[in-house]
Amino acid sequence: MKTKLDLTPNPIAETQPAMTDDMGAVVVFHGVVRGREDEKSIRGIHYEANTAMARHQFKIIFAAIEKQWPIESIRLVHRVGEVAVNEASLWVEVIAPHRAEAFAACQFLIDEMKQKVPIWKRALN
Amino acid sequence: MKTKLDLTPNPIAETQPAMTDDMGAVVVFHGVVRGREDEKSIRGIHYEANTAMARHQFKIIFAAIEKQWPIESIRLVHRVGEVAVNEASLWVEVIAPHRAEAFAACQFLIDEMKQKVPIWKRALN
Amino acid sequence: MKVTVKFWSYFRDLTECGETSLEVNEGETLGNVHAAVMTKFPKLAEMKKSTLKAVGVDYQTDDFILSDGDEVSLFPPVQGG
Amino acid sequence: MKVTVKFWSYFRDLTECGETSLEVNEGETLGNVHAAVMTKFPKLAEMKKSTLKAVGVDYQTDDFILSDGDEVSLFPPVQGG
Repeated sequence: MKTKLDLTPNPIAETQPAMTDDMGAVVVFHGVVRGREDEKSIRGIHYEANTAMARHQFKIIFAAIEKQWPIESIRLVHRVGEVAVNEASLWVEVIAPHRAEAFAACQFLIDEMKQKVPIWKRALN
Repeated sequence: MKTKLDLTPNPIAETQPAMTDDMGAVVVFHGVVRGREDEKSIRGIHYEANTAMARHQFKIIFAAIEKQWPIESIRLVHRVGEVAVNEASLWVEVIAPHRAEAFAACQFLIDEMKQKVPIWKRALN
Repeated sequence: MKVTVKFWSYFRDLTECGETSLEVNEGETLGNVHAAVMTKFPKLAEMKKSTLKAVGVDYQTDDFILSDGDEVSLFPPVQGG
Repeated sequence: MKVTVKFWSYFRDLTECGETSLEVNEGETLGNVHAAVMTKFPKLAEMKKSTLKAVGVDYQTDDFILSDGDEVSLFPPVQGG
């Protein structure tokens, strides 16, 4: 399974999936900063990451995915620093032979990330 | 709920999601033509649609989604005619406040489509 | 009354035509029209169990009562995606 | 032996510092070091139940035995995505 992981302060520049002959499904998820946090308007969110540990925890999650599903590749970008409302803080792409495993792996990845990857947010008012 | 539906002979030109302030999740699915069908190499797939009925059946599915989940918008493109291996025959984008409903609606849409929307394929050898 | 029956996907190969017209009794059901079509095109009878049936743009069951001018579609399981 | 303890997210606001060093006994556990840190920074004690603990880049439980030079991280529930 190919993986690519970026933790970056830059806006996410989406690129097209790199397909190979036996791959039939691509699931892409964009996590986008909403305009409200706890019912108050905000202008963005500041993300802080424990970068070395975050990379390591993502690798553990990727390994768990590889054990469970036949996934061809995962690319994940998570912003750090300030992200404005309506911009993506997270972008994930999962390529697999069929859609069932692509959806399952993508959701598992996000659920696990939200439990284990040391990234925190702070609303910007 | 906004919807946009294209049944087109042209390659799918993906565009960026149109976000509004309260939307936090975008799920995009690409269904891509694989290089094999029934274990034989193929060069593509020809899709035939009963266009009027397909549009109507998609509308019924969209209405069922709108009843079940708070979805902001769905855009769907399905190719008709010849689609080469490694090209997308289907592209779906679901925008919602949170990821759970975006994933659920996207999967429901594809599952229902595969049961009810009159589109058929023929392998091109 | 008259109904049109359209064939889709490989049903067209089996019937060797895109559509056919039938004169049927007033108030005839979709099921009976399907039966008449299978008599006319015996190869379709082999596909009876997996045949999907629509009138206009909606799926209908065998007890659906047809009207003059209705357009019936008969087709194999769909394969979009 | 000496261990470093790093604070992340709003734990830094509670401690008013990014990290601290502690002299502890050889073979001390992560749980005891956490307890010592809460004594030094009482505001962290209020967060005890929700505190996540790592040594280096791995999560560890309270019975984990620390080594000289280990870097401990204490932080609130994560919020990526």
